[in-house]
Amino acid sequence: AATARAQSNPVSGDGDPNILTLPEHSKGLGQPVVTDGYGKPSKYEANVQRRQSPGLTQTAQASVSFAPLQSLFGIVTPSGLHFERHHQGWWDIDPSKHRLMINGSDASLLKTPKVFTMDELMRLPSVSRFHFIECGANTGMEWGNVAVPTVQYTHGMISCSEFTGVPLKILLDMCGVDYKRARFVLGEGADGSSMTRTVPMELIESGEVFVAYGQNGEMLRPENGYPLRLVVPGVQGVSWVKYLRRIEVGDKPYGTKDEAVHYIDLMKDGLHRQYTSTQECKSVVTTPSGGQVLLDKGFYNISGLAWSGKGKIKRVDVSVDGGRNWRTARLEGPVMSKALTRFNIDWSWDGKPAIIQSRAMDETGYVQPSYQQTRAVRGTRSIYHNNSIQSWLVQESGEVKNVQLS
Amino acid sequence: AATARAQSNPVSGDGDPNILTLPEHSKGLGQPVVTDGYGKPSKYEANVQRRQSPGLTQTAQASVSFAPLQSLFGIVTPSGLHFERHHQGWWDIDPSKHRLMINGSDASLLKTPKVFTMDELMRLPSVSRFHFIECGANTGMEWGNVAVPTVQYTHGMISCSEFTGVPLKILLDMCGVDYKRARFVLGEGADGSSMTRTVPMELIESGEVFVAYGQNGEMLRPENGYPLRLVVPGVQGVSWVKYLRRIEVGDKPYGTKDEAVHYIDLMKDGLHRQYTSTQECKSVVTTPSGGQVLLDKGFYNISGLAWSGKGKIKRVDVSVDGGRNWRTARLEGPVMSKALTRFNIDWSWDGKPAIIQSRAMDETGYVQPSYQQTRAVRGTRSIYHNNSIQSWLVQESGEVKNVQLS
Amino acid sequence: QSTAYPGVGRPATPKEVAAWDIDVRPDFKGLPKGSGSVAKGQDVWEAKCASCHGVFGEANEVFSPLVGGTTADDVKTGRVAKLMDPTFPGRTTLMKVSTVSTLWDYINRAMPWTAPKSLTTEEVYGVTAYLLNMGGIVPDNFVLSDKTIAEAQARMPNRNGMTTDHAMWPGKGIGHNKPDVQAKACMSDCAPEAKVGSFLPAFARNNHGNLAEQNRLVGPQRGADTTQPEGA
Amino acid sequence: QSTAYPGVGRPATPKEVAAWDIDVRPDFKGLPKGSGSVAKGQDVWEAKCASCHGVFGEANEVFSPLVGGTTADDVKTGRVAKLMDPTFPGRTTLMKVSTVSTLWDYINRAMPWTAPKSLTTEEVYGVTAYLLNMGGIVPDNFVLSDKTIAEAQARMPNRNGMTTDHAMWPGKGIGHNKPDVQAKACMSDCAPEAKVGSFLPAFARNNHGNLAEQNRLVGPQRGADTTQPEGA
Ligand code: HEC
Ligand code: HEC
Ligand SMILES: [Ca+2]
Ligand SMILES: [Ca+2]
Ligand SMILES: [Ca+2]
Ligand SMILES: [Ca+2]
Ligand SMILES: [Ca+2]
Ligand SMILES: [Ca+2]
Ligand SMILES: [Co+2]
Ligand SMILES: [Co+2]
Repeated sequence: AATARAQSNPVSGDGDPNILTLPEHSKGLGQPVVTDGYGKPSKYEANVQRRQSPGLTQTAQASVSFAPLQSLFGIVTPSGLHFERHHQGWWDIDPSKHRLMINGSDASLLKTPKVFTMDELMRLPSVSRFHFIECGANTGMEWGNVAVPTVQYTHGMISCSEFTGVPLKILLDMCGVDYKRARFVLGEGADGSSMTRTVPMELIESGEVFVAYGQNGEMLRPENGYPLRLVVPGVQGVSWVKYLRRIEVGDKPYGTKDEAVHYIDLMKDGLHRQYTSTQECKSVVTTPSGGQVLLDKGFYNISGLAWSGKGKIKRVDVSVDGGRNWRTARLEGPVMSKALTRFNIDWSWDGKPAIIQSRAMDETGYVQPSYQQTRAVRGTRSIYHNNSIQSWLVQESGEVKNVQLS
Repeated sequence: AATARAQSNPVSGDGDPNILTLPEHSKGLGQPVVTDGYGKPSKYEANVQRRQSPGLTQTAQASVSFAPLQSLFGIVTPSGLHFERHHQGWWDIDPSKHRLMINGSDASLLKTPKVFTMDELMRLPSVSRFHFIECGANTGMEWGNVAVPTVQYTHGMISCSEFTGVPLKILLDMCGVDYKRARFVLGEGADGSSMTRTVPMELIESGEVFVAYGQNGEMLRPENGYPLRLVVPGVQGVSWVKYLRRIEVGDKPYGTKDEAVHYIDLMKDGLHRQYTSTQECKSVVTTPSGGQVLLDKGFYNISGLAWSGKGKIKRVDVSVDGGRNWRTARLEGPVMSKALTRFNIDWSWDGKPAIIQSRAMDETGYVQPSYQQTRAVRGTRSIYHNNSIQSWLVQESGEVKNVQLS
Repeated sequence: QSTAYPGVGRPATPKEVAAWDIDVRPDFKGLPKGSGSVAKGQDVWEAKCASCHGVFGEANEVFSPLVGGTTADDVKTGRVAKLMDPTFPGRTTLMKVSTVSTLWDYINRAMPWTAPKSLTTEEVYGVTAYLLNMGGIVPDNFVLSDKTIAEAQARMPNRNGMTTDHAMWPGKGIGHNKPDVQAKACMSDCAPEAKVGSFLPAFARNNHGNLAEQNRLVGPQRGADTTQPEGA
Repeated sequence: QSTAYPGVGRPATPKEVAAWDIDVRPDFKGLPKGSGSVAKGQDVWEAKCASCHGVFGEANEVFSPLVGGTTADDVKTGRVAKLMDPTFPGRTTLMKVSTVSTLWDYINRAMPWTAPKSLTTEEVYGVTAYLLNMGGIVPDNFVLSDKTIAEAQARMPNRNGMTTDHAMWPGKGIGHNKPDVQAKACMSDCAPEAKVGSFLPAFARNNHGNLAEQNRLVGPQRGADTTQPEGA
């Protein structure tokens, strides 16, 4: 049978041998403190790894690894499991030699171009904020049809961390930027691809954008841009430039490779939408989800993640009958702007086939659409910005499948 | 000189060679995705480790390691740096064999004693919440006088994580607990020490206490109780029983070894306070802090942590003149009940000696006291619950010292 | 302003700005003076690019093609006809990119893949010219330079293929603010009986590896053993 | 109630509860029947405990002493006089613990250190009796049992040494709710000029290892090189 083996919980005879016979760890001396000065997960958690989707990319340096959402709790993504997206490979850069330059597309756009060391940046007023980062191509493989089996591959190009850094506004102020004319900002990385992306000045003026060195309490991980990256809340990950070496202010957008060849969304009429940056409201059930096998009938906690690039999540509804009827889920606090929000809802599974979906709504009132709705407007070739409602089919065997409804 | 070497930021000649000569990582191909399926910090971060305080304990299995607060950002403690406190060593327990039993000190206190597997617990309604955990003995070495050099050792027995698990109330309800008579709860671990601690039923009834399997998005780390620990927000860490195997409800407190020999607070009159569980409001500046050397005069962001076992932090004030004058710091959101709160405040250092302090206030209106105030009431032999205001002396050399004022 | 943060930051020198300010915008701001012929570009291409992108930019077995899918007619209209054909599978670089500045900037900063920023300005001009030539956009005798680049850009096959008529730019000046897809939050009797329209075919069951090894060994679930047929 | 969560949890069997429910409360609820003499306890002690805790419970060079610091007078008053002497440095277990139940419970669950839960009930009774005997609490011919344990507990030297007169129990039934230390949040001209009263002596500078290696290599600070004298 496809049914997975649940932990035995027998009552035959006197009871469970795991109770009646004391385990070794109740009868011995364990390991000392600082066995690891920097600890690691249990050996029983070895299946919880980030992974590549076979065949998705042609090289492993211009590629992606997906976070194992099916195994995560709450909203914080462990930094070791943060999804990766590199364009020309990742580096472990010596922070003592890293510099951030700020300049203008022409000299008239600011008073003084400046250079900052990491030491200096870390002396400036800092903010610490929780935000999700989602690749614009997350769920992109699913635009046309079901292509991958698990939520790791359908939605795993998203992670959420507490980032710490300096509001970019402070740095631009120090350079004397002419905010009237300089309405666009270019972020540039120090890696081989020297990734460049245009960001609207409005997001800097609001105080939201910051240059981050901290992630989940420690420094950024090398795979995520150590020692400095741009944090652009609500905007697709490619704009969160890693290994950030330069910020330029300008009076026009830059039409960079990742704004003119990639991260452009092909519509039905053959036009590409350019400068699509916002990640619209979206959600997904992570437990249960594709590729899992439920152990038994009975009670389950349906759990998932919701987010919006436009602010806070207001509500998440869950359906277990493929979208015919919906119930509103509990949101775990804190519900933060442009951060993941964890939702949970009770479910008693009667053993019959069930189709589980979640539908998020954000504080602007925007409602996450169905595949029918997104495809009606955008077709199936966009690659980017697929925020359609995800369906998981729980079969009688307990095995859960990624499906799309017709 | 004692002055540390800052990153060079020269303007001599044409400019900084770190800019003029492109670094290797701007001119080559980096490493592929999934170099590590579970990533790790940069090699330049190797100094950021948890550590033992030399001579503090007689064995390394009944001991403590301290989190490096001087190097942490925001409020999330990276799980690899979470402080450790073991009583008979730590274990990596097979979760398929771990059980949780719920029983009564006598049979009349509940309808049915029950056993749960981990599979089953993880099917129940879950909550995810950020909470600090602080050892009751944190800052205990400093009751009498300055004893240790850095904030890692003065305050490093605290960490803050997003925990995920099942409210204990749900489990007690399933057993049919008689809440009228059962006013105390015993938590018991499965390690050699089988740690036992009494918790008041009020904290279970409020819904606050939960049995956690998740920490910062993944499972608990083995050092922190994998696969199950009790989360008792606001209460000293020893009550957050690790490797939780059993919950007993009773009508009296249990007077366990860690309630009758340790974690009792010796007062001036020779009496020990028993059942002191709450961690009162406290704060500490982590940057700058003892053992550090400031690089230069000029602007600094003073940053630190505040927390209260009784609710939310309302305000944090900072003094740079040893408590004569105070300014109110910025609190980073979200400010959550019984969680760490990060505060920041501007400071321009003129190069003269300065004594930096922080003073937190919680939503009950309680104000963190000075050493003079705590000692006047509690003397200097309590070991536990030292929440006095910490002082750091910034010397003209830039070197920062742990000091206490007379 | 900078007096607010004494001791932090310093002016950049002109040479420093020159060393790092390499971006080239669609209006050619940032483009250094210089030139390169198609012929010179072909030499660069064959020496430094063809190994990955193919002798004719058609890619080899590993990399996506840069060239192909565009027609002389596209060069006239500025719209790539194949993009309007939903059955056409691939999308080459030249089918998508609307600006020569983008190619110039990207080749200059990031190519060749294993030695980015190693090309001279002349090589970048030349190899960009050669790419455009392979795409039928400029003639064999074309010399791409800061003077002729606007002319080349005006012939890009997809130059009229971009739209900013959307609500996904989080600032002013581009697009608008009304989301294109509008859904409602119906709560009961919303949709007809659900029918599954797409799922992974049985032969793809194990394509992503054994899912039993990609799920935690404890919890409400196990991972399906995809080395076995379903239900086995 | 349990119908709310079908399929989750099951009743514990009596044998399962017996296997794990080992706690013993101050009112001796949970204490199994049985007994052990001081003499029998001495054998257990010397075989299984003395190596760590010393032949007389005085500890060896490594472990804290269990016995010592209490007097015959303390046994009468139930208050350990040495706890009232702030100059007395150490605090042994018997100076602090007010309940024999606590010792019984802890030895039963956690000792010997490397083989917890290996003692028989009789051994626990005996070795607890021997501990009390070394502390001058029970006589040489004492037999500790479920019958006599209350009597022994009534002789504990610190049995009157505990107070719950505090606000640090987060429930009802113990203590009160008014914090003992009351501070005010003065904002200006609060304290007299600060004077440093305590700091680490120079000889202790490197006691915690080189602090240069315990701080990040980048940021507003470095760690002090404590292998060198200050200012060197
Ligand atoms: C060793 C392999 C290799 C070599 C040599 C190489 N490239 Fe590339 N090229 C790549 C890869 C891989 C990408 C995709 C990078 C990414 O996805 O970010 C790429 C991308 C490009 C692109 C952008 C295509 C698109 O649609 O995104 C252009 C244009 C390009 N290369 C031109 C060149 C030129 C011109 C040269 C020689 C001067 C060159 N390449 C040499 C591997 C190579
Ligand atoms: C291998 C070393 C070792 C052996 C053998 C050993 N102990 Fe212990 N004992 C310890 C350590 C270490 C602790 C402290 C544990 C802690 O801090 O949680 C301790 C704690 C205790 C305590 C509590 C003391 C206090 O103040 O917390 C008692 C009582 C005790 N042991 C009794 C015994 C008895 C009785 C035996 C023999 C049956 C025994 N020990 C054998 C190492 C040992
Ligand atoms: Ca520029
Ligand atoms: Ca009991
Ligand atoms: Ca400086
Ligand atoms: Ca807009
Ligand atoms: Ca069951
Ligand atoms: Ca109370
Ligand atoms: Co991306
Ligand atoms: Co503790």
